[in-house]
Amino acid sequence: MHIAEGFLPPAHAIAWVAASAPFVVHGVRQLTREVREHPESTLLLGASGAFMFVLSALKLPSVTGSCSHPTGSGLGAVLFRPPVVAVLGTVTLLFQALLLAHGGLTTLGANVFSMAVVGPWAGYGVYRLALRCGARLAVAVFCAAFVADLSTYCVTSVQLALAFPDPVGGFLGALGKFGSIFAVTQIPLAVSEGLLTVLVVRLLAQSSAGELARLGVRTGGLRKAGTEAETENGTDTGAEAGTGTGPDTGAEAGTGTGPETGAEAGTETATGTGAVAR
Amino acid sequence: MNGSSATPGGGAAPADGRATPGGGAPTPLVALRDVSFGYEDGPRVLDGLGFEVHEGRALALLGRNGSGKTTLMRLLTGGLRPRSGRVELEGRPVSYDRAGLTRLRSAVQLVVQDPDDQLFAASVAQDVSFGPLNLGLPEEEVRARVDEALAALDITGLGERPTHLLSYGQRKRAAVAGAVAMRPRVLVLDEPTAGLDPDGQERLLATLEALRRGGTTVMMATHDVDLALRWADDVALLTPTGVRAGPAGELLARAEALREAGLRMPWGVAVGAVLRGRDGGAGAGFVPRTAEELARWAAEEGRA
Amino acid sequence: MNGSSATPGGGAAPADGRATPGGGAPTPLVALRDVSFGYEDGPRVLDGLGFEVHEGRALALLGRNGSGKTTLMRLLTGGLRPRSGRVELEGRPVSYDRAGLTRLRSAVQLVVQDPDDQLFAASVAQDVSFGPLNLGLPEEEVRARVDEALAALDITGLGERPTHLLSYGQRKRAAVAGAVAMRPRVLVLDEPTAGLDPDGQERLLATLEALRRGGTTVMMATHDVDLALRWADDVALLTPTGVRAGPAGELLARAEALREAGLRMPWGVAVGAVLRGRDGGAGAGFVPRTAEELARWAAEEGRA
Amino acid sequence: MLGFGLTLLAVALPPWPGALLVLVTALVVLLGPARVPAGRLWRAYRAPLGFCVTGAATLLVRVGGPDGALLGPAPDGALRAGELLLRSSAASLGVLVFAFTTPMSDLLPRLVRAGVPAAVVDVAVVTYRMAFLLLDSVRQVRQAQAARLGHRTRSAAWRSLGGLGATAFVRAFDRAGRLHTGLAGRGYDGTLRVLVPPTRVSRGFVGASVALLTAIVVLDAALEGRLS
Ligand SMILES: Nc1ncnc2c1ncn2[C@@H]1O[C@H](COP(=O)(O)OP(=O)(O)OP(=O)(O)O)[C@@H](O)[C@H]1O
Ligand SMILES: Nc1ncnc2c1ncn2[C@@H]1O[C@H](COP(=O)(O)OP(=O)(O)OP(=O)(O)O)[C@@H](O)[C@H]1O
Ligand SMILES: [Mg+2]
Ligand SMILES: [Mg+2]
Repeated sequence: MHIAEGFLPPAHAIAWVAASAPFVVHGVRQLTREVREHPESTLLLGASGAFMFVLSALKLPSVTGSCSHPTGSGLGAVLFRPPVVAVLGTVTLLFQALLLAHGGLTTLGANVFSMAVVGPWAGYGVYRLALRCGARLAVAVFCAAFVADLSTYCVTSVQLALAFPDPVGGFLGALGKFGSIFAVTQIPLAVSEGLLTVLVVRLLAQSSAGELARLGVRTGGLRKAGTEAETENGTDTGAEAGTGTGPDTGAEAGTGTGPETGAEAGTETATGTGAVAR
Repeated sequence: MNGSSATPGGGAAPADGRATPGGGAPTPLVALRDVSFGYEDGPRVLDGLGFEVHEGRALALLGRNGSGKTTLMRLLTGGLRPRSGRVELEGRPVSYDRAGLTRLRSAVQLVVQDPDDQLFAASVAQDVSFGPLNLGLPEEEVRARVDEALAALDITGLGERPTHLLSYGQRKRAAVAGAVAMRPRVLVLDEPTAGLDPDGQERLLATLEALRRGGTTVMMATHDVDLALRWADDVALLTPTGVRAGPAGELLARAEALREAGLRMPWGVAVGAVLRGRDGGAGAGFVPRTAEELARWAAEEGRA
Repeated sequence: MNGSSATPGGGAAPADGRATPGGGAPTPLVALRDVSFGYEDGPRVLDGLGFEVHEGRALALLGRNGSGKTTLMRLLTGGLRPRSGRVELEGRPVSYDRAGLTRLRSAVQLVVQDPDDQLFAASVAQDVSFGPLNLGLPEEEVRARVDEALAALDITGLGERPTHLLSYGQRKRAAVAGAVAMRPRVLVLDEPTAGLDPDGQERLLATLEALRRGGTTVMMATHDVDLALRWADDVALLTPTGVRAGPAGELLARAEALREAGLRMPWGVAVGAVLRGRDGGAGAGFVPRTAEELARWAAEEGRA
Repeated sequence: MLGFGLTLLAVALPPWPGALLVLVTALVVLLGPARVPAGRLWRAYRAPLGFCVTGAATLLVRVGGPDGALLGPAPDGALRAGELLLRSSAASLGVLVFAFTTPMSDLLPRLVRAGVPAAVVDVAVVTYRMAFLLLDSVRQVRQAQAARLGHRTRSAAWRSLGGLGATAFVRAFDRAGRLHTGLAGRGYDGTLRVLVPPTRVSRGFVGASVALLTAIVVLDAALEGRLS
């Protein structure tokens, strides 16, 4: 859920634009460099953006309420790295504002800050941390999505509380109000998004291990998916004339991952998600 | 008995008077009754449409691009809900609650045109198991159904292969297997032969024939009039004014019906007419279904 | 002159001896010479293949799913680079640097099968302008070419429409316009009629005919033997052992060639044989291209 | 242009009566000259309005207070909430004016002139086109899943959704590869140059927009003077 158009006073709107600008500019630099070095990656980056857009349009089951969409920023950060996600997320938010009137133009800065900056960075940080601590890929991915989703909404609450402090309780009072209305109801949603992300990554580990490896997500070893040299810009296919992203079996990974890549992280909530027969 | 009833607008209710075991008008397996449908913020696609699928009859659905074939199939299989009118399964109206949809969907299965829209699991066997698992069947039964469906489509060896590494023809078969594993009474296929080479088309038709012998009623949408004439017992022509249905040989020979539906004349019909006209008797009534059949027949005639 | 040369493996070098202005063997517009290609970590798809496209001849490429039709077309248009052998444009080998590729691509244009793989821009006119802009043409010239291409495809009214609101047939036309705007000497189309209804196919064929009259050489891959017989001057059959090329009427009448390429017999051929056999003279030599043509012919014969 | 103006005015002017004027103007423009069907407008407007209402509702209550109760009605809450609701719903409608009247195809290539790096605009163009393709695929896959009873039980629904997300990823990257093939022949080298249609913004339209916006400002000032 994004802050709607016209919701923030002008001063706040401008302040949030200023706050997210450095991150977006950093992302734009990275992206421009990436495109200059690998001209083909324009299409892949576009595809990544479209993927994030579509991901955030999926309807989550089981959560009541009209706005039960995942943010997709956790998975995006894991796959494409936060700087790139800052740009892709901004593009996504712009489209959502212009095409669907979700969010808005004057509130774009605030929404970018919560969804394309804080969410991805928090999620990505947790993801690296979890991996470094030896967590399984599934656990790390769950944490990334969960944290990214939740932090996005926490930031949104803070933004609203700053704009509309409680007449009596002040900022903290308002934070409590907005927090309970938005962030707290988001906890089940964040859990759902975490679960969904695990399911998606697990399926991808079986079907597109090659692509994931190229994006720097190691599906092979169950533990400690390498701290291997961060190639930073995830989207690099050694695309030579035409072969593009042809099916690349990346055979090293697929078989090792096998059936139980995990999802024990969520078995208590989603009964039987692990029952996918082979 | 005709494959599908005529619509109010369509006219033409042919009667080929096939006797049914019980006598009288048989209940269609699935039917649309006076169904109207339009997509959100679009015009009506179907308007007051009547349509019937009868047990055991191979039915081909023909019509222009955008005439609503896919939409009609979605309505038949519960993927879309009519704005007005109703869908009947064995004479009983379908309700759109969970139980009703489950009843409809375990009886009528749709294979969409692009196999990639249907294959989403990581391996073929996993994908095929999706439907039976959703039926709540025990694991053993699921396994049995998967094996059966893979065998029926002749792709037993592909079970463990990732779906996106398969060729187009193989993906097409895997998609059909996913529907077959639900053991539907009616299998509905949207342009199943599009993109397949002649060999592949031949093999798919043979598979459908085997399924029909096994008791499944098969219906398909196609743009290929020659294929429709060859394969179908009945055809239904979808036009802006409604649907026009009848036995394939009869309806596909009517020039004005073909024109209305924007179709070409099938070769078999033209050849049949030539043979009839020319020797007034020797070839009369012979409508070849394939060029090969015609060549064989000519060779035999020549010898005789 | 034949449409394409035989491969070392393929045999059969038909000669219909069309006289060329200059006399002697004419230089093909584009040709593959002893080309081999295989995708990364895949087996060889094409092996030592020779293939020629001659100016002004409509050429149909036929073959099984996976036989390498698309691969061949991408080699011809510079989308893929042969592992060995070379591609020649007007007798001169193509180099794979920027200048060489530009030379090839301004002469030979590919329209891929799925229009969605070719349309990237938000509106039709923008998409069509992409190619001419890449040629480095001045803006006015680009604008003129866009208008011309839209007019050639009969979609002038769609220029400003968002791509994603077009029907399949319209997107197909927009994709062809994108190639036509490059004013290629050879237009290469990958299964252009797949998914179009008979009307749409008819319209597209008429458009291609108009382009041919305007001097563009057209080549297409298709699975439809009847279409190939009807439309093409020459056909090339792609088989595992190589390519076999010749005049359409001749090659598509050879049962063993068809079998090898996994093709059906075209209706026209079967009918032609029947007519020849039956009245030994009256119908001899008449090979109808469509069922309608046959019906018309029969009607005239009957009257005569 | 007009949409931007309306949005800005909605935010900048005092909510009463400025935002109300904007709201009415936007509605008239949308349903009148822009000929947007009311049903479609409502469907698009519903979501932001929901957010506005929920957000504004929180202003109705206060936390803590002199009487020791944890929650209580906020003083001026109704007024503040009403103002906020008015302002943000008017601004949202202003964006909708923009959304319904400006094709993205006009907007995106022009961003380059506005100083956005070309690489980013190229990526946005591809994202835009592919988002539609991907949304369509996802819709098709969902329906195919539903046909095989993919939404019958909760575990089935999760299984379906996981498959959907994974398919979207695979499809997106497959599309990118195939688009590369499709564009290669037309000289694709990493930049997506397209010809921007000549600006067809008529002077009359700009004039009318400016006049309308000025009228709102003036009217607002006048009304404010009268009301206070
Ligand atoms: N999801 C959708 N939203 C809006 N309109 C749609 C949608 N799907 C189809 N339509 C429209 O409904 C009409 C019927 O489409 P449908 O796909 O049923 O035709 P069809 O007969 O299957 O065509 P084809 O031969 O091209 O497959 C068309 O005008 C189409 O534009
Ligand atoms: N990008 C790719 N990467 C690896 N292998 C490929 C790729 N594209 C095609 N192939 C393989 O190359 C062979 C030839 O494929 P191609 O697409 O050229 O056949 P085709 O004749 O066009 O088939 P169809 O009639 O199905 O279009 C096939 O075996 C196919 O599996
Ligand atoms: Mg259809
Ligand atoms: Mg092909």
